[in-house]
Amino acid sequence: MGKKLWLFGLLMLALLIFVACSDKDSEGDAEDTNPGKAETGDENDRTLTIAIGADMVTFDVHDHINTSTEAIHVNMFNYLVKRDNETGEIVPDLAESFENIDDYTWEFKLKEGVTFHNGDELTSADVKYSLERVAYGEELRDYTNYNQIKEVEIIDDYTFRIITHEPEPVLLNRISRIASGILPSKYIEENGFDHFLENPIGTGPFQFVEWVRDDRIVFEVYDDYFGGKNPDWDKLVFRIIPENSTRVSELLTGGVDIAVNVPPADWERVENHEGTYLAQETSNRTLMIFLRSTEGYPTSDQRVREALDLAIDNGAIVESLLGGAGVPTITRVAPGNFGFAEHLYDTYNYDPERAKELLEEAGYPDGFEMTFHSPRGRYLQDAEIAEMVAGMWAQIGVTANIEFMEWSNFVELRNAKENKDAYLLGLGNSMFDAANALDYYSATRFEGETDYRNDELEELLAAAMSNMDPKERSEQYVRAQEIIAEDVAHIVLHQESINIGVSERINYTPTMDEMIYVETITKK
Amino acid sequence: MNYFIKRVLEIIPVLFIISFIVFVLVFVAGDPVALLLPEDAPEEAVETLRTSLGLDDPFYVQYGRYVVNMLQGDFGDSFRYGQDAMSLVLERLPATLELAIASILVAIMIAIPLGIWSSTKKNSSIDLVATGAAVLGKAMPNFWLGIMLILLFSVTLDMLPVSGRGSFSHLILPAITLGTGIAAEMTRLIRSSMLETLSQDYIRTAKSKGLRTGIVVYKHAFRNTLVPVVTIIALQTSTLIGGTLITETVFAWPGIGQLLIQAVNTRDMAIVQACVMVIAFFVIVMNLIADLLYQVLDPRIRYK
Amino acid sequence: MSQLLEVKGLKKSFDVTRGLIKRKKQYLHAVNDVSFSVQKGEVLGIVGESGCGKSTLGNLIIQLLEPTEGEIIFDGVDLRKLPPEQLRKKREDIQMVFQDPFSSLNPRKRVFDIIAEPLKTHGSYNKVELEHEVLQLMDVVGLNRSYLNRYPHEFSGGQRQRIGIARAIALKPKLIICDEPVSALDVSIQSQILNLLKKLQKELQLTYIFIAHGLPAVKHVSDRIAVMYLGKIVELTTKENLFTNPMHPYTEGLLSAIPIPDPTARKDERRLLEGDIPNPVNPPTGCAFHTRCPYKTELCERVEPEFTEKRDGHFTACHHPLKEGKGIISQHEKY
Amino acid sequence: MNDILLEVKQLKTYFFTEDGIVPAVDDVSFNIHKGETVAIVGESGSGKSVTSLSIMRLIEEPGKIVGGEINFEGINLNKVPRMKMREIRGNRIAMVFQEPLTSLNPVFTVGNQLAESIKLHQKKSKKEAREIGIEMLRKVGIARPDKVYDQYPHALSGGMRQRVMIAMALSCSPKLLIADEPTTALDVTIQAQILRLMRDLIKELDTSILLITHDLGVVAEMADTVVVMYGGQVVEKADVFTLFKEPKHPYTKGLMDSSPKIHEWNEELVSIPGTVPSPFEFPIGCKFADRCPHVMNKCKEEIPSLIEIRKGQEVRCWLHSEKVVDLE
Amino acid sequence: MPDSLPMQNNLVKNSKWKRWLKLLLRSKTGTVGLLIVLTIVFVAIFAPWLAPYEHSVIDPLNTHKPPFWMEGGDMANVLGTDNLGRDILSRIIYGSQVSLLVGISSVVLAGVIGVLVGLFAGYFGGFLDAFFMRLADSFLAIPNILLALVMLGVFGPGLMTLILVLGVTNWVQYARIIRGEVLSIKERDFVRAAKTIGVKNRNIIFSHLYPNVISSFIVVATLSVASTIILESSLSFLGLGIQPPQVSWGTILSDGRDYLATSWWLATFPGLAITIAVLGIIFLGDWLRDVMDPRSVK
Repeated sequence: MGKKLWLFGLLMLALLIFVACSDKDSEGDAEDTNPGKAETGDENDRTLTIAIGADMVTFDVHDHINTSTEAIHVNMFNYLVKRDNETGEIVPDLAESFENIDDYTWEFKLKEGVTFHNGDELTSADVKYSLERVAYGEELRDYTNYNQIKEVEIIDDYTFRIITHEPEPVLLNRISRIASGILPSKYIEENGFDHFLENPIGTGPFQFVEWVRDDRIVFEVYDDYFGGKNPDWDKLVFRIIPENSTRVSELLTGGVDIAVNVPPADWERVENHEGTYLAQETSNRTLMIFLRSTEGYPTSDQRVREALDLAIDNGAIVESLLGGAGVPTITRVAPGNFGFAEHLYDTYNYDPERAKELLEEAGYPDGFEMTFHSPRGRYLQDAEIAEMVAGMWAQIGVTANIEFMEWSNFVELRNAKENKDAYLLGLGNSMFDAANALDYYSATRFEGETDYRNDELEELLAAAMSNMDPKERSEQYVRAQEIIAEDVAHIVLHQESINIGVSERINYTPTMDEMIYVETITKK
Repeated sequence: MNYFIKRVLEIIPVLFIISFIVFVLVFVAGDPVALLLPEDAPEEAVETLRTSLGLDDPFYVQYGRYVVNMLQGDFGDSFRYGQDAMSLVLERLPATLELAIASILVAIMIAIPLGIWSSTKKNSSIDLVATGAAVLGKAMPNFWLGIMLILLFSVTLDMLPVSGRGSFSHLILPAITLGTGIAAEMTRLIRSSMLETLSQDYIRTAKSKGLRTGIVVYKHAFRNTLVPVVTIIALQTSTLIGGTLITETVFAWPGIGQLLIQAVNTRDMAIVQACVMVIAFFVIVMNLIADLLYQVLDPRIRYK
Repeated sequence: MSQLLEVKGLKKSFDVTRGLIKRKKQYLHAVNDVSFSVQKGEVLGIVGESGCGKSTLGNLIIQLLEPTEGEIIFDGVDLRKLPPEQLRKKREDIQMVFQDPFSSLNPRKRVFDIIAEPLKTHGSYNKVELEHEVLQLMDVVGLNRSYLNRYPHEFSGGQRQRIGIARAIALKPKLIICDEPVSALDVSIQSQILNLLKKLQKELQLTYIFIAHGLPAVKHVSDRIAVMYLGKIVELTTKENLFTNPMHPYTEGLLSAIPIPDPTARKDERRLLEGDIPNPVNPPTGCAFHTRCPYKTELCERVEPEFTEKRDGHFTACHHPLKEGKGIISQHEKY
Repeated sequence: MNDILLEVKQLKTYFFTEDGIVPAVDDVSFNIHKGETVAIVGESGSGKSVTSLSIMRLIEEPGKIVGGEINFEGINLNKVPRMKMREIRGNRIAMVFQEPLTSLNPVFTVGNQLAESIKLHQKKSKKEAREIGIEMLRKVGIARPDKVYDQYPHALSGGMRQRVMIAMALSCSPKLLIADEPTTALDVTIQAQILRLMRDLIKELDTSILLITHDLGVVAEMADTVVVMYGGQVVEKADVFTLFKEPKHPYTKGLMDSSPKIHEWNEELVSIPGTVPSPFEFPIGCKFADRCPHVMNKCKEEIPSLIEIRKGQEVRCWLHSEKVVDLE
Repeated sequence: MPDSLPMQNNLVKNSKWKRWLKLLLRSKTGTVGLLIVLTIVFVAIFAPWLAPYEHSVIDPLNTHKPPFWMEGGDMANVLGTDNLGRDILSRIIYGSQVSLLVGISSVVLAGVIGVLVGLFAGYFGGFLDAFFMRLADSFLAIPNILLALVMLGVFGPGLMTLILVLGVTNWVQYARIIRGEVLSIKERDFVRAAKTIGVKNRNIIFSHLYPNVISSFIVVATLSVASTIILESSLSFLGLGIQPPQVSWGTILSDGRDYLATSWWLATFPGLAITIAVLGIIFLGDWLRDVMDPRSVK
């Protein structure tokens, strides 16, 4: 029997080794790129490892709406134009120059000598293919952000025009964000899109090596990058580590150089740890409480909404739950966005006494009971914030029954328009334009869900939508934000922070758009 | 042989029932479309997508289509990845298997000596400590243990890598995390099974022959205990795979567990279906193997 | 005496087919063409070694098993043809005493519940009547009345068997099948139970089918004895005949194998049966006993002997029945 | 006498249960001479099996031998180190158990189990052990022993298994064979075969037997000397002829009367009233007092001692001790 | 008759309760287990009176306060406070309610289904049996955490859903155990005796089989209360367990896991509570198994 038992053990062991080995084969040279300890070894020294929380979704740049996926894509694809994170201006990237010809037409000139990772040169045909694919592809997830484009007209290899259906003031914003990456049309036509998905190529500073799903995405530097070969990094590895504490532990032990989404609990640890520091930046994401203005809900009364807003001490939330990282605000449009209203930013209304008065005026001297939906684990400290808000409302006599929801159920609830008095939601704005942000206050979009309506606002928004005069358009948006603030259409809590743990051996400053531009990451 | 064929045939209705259960769940789960599109997608876009995915058809049509496709090993494309669900699942299977097998080995290495040891010293302080340790192993939630192990062995002691899959050292912590819980159950079962075996007449016979205690315990008793132990290991497959869900998340282990959790969170039902079917199939096959091993290990069954 | 039970050509086979390829149906003929009858007030003993089918026979008669073939005519009715509900009612007339006093009593029930169950099932008694009946039954089988509310585990084997007997006689059945009622008991207790069973049989004019694996227990209570071997009755006659003039060589072997509690009677020349009982799935051809029979001829290997009445009231299935006086008790010792 | 092989002197084996101490064997003494067959008779709970296990030192928790001597070939088994005891077990003293099915390990072949003690005690190689093993199987009357050698116990019939057990026990030519109810689980025709086999073999091998049984028939067939036990004590001890001719203890008599007399016609069986009490409920005095037809007041108060009433017959009963006193 | 060890029939004179008490005191672990379980039940029932604070009251100025023996801690919050300034002791005390409720109700639900299925399938056999056993095999092949995960993902987490889901996923083990027992018990002579008496099937099932299988159920059920508590915490880890403001040990533990390195007390005390509870329940269950095993006590 001894023999049989040993045999059994050996078989199990053999199976283990087999499984382990068979998999290593498929990993190819992943073994080499395995960071292990990032500080050790010459080769590792030129490898940058970044820990992210969720896997990339796809290499189909047009078929995802995922910020963290785009944060990876920006390193291997390029947009025609990009937003300068310092100034907020739109500057050329693949394009050499651009020009607004009329309300409907923009003309672009491409840089010459830009090559894809397979050596093909970038031409207008690639741009036409890329933009029209998403502008016409109803099944693509980014379709609604690009179907404003009517056509891409090729003038010559390096010149083309983008023609829109309507006057489109934010066209440049549109094509400097998710789904704006330019794809290699020839490569795709020759090999098919599925082949592209498996072996994607772009024009970016890094080229694709492999993607082990839920584990890692590996890139290597592209020598012929039109912006010059990256001087610091030969290899770029994104590792997927969903559990917060694990990600932080990896950072602390040197397993990764950068860990995104460090929870507030670990900020001090990362900051104080020898060899790491915490890099913070305000994001373009604002946390809000959507209130229901539908007839019959207490929150349909502006005074109630205002009371609820006044009851919340945004400063306390930011201080105690976010460790001071985050900016209390009254408007959703953040600095760096087109249409930013400075007087509504970095401030908040807090006056519980007045709130009680308002409630009494509105006919709720003893408060009322309401339902408050909140996602959990979606935004920084979302559940905690919801609980604290409910606690603050309790101070003015409003009982908010919080119902936490798992994300997909929460989305479902909203889609079915079964949301009750209030829900918590954080919204980003990849366009960096007030149009995108204020769209949430238009009456038709959220009929049955929030039912907020202000006719003056409707007109303003409609006018701004196709106003090609930037100055006037900006004023329109500032006015719109004032109306919204007076109405307390929604309660705006604060602008979230981006919290990234970084190894001391590198310099990195996160950017507001939550993209991870490896070009901005340098060795110390 | 006859028995084997019978057991194999039994798998068919079981897989069928499982597919039905999963399909009903998915059907009830409703519409993934909302999650597929941006939050501000217009109504028509939602409708178009819904129709193109065949989600407008009545239940029996959808089920029929599902069964026909399933028989061809096709669970549809993942909404999230836009790729064939089954191949995505199979891609992860090796990672999960590696973790599962390593965990079983860890569990065996802990449980067999501990179980035997405590059974031969019944009610002694050793037994008490071993039983206590086993219960403790079961009482600790997996994720908690995993995080603690990382903090201790990786962060504080800097001995082992924190997470990910790769070298052998990457495997150690997750295998211990997952193996401990299973070892706990196994220890208890081996102990009670050993106790029962040790009270059998043939043990007395063996002792009456003047054999050393070691031979009596390890040859005569343990060999008989092996039969239930194999069954336990097989039955634990299910728990084990369940445990990988948690362990894989904690250790960023790129296996089925992570894929599945993501899929559930994003209502990526093709993946969920494929995952459940693959896992169920695996569990069933393990049980089948255990059944066959049973026959090898226990001649009584052969002579029945 | 009138006939109470007649069993005609009763057969029971179990499917024990194995193997996938070359699938040959294999049956274990546990009871193979058995016929006999039992008169009212009679005790019929059935003996045989393990695997001879005696317990199966008992279970067939009481309808715990479904026969493959044959008739069981009880009280003029073929039990096999009764619809389920009528059969259930009929059950009050046939009862059973089981072998294992530990497993035959529900451990979660009190003595009262156990003995009262048949009464509750087939009669309508109020609480007082029921208790009265049960207490009387306890008296009859010699159980102390104070045990009424105790649980089976508080009793010894002998006392448990008394409870089982009380349950069996509660409905005053016409026939009781005793399935090895004493083989699990200590020697000194065996005789108590045998005496009790005998006493009850006389007092209540009961009819027994008494199944046992050894002749000693059967001898004491039976009027007639049937000897079974490999699913068949090989000899059936009165007790006196069997012990003085057995006809079947198997009976002779059975008798002589019994150790006699008298050291002076040690006889090394005793004829012992050789070999084991053959596998019942593949019984030998011809006379099933021929593999162990000291008298076997070529005929025995080929032809199965018929079960016929060889002398007055003495049935046997043997080509070469023994001469008179081969028993262990000589004729003149009789009474 | 010099040819005493085993001397059990005032053996006491108690079980220390949580409900109290159970004196399962209480002051038991007897001798076994070379070549002699001694039978211990008694019902369940009489302590006969515990006696045999005590001799083998196989008493397990919570049981413990608390007193007495077991002298085997001049060695006190109660005192020898465990190592030494293991050398005696299976080699000088062997044992056959009641249930041949459960007493054989189901997952090893007959040969494996048979060879085990041959290899251990006779220091034989695997191949030699196989030859000896097969020879032993032939000796116990197994046809085609080389085939049976490689079979698993479950493939064998009950009688065959018991033959294997006997072969195993006798494989090292022990001086003493302890047979604990060796035929109880067998059919009567097989029992007769096994008893005859044992008788033939011990004659051949010059082995003594300690036979544990409840069946007086078996005793009468096999034993030279009989020890009757009740409630952990020896109540009567005599040579087999004396005992069956003139049983003195009321329990011995009761036992004989209640056994069915297969070879004579008698309708009424005399039975011992009552049941064997639980170990905690034995009377203070004579353990049989509650069931004894001749019980006297004295019986309930004081335990009688085992007294030799005539040469070779000892009884533990007040009836007879009185007589002895009277005689003197 | 074999000479069985002379230890049976030794408890004749004790009443049932005395017997149990005696058996309990005899086992140290059993006593400890029962005491732990009784304490937890007591705490759960009287939580509102025992807890120093309401479990959901937040105090932004008093967060991450360590337990009293550490620097910065005091007796106002004996076990410290969490990231929202809630009193950990109070949360654990209240958490016992939900944890026990989930554990016990889901086991009872699963038990009712499982026992009924086991009894009927085992007793009647045939198609009914084949069907339920294939169904059971199917459920067994899906790890229960997986099934729970998918079901909770579909139906949305919540206390009632959780109980229902765990009930539905766990019935199988009871059904199989009960069926197994029924298969062996129905061959026992007392059931055959009931048949020969002519007792109706329904009565055989409920008055003969049920009382004899229920003890195995109780043993397994006890142990699965423990595993349910752990399962609930695992589901909380995945975000699908009990949702706040309801509080269970699992949610406290899983919420506190981000703070294991900084404010260790957030996750350690609920972890300890789970460990102790599970320990107690397993000890109790083991003891129940020992005393309810018909072989151990006659």
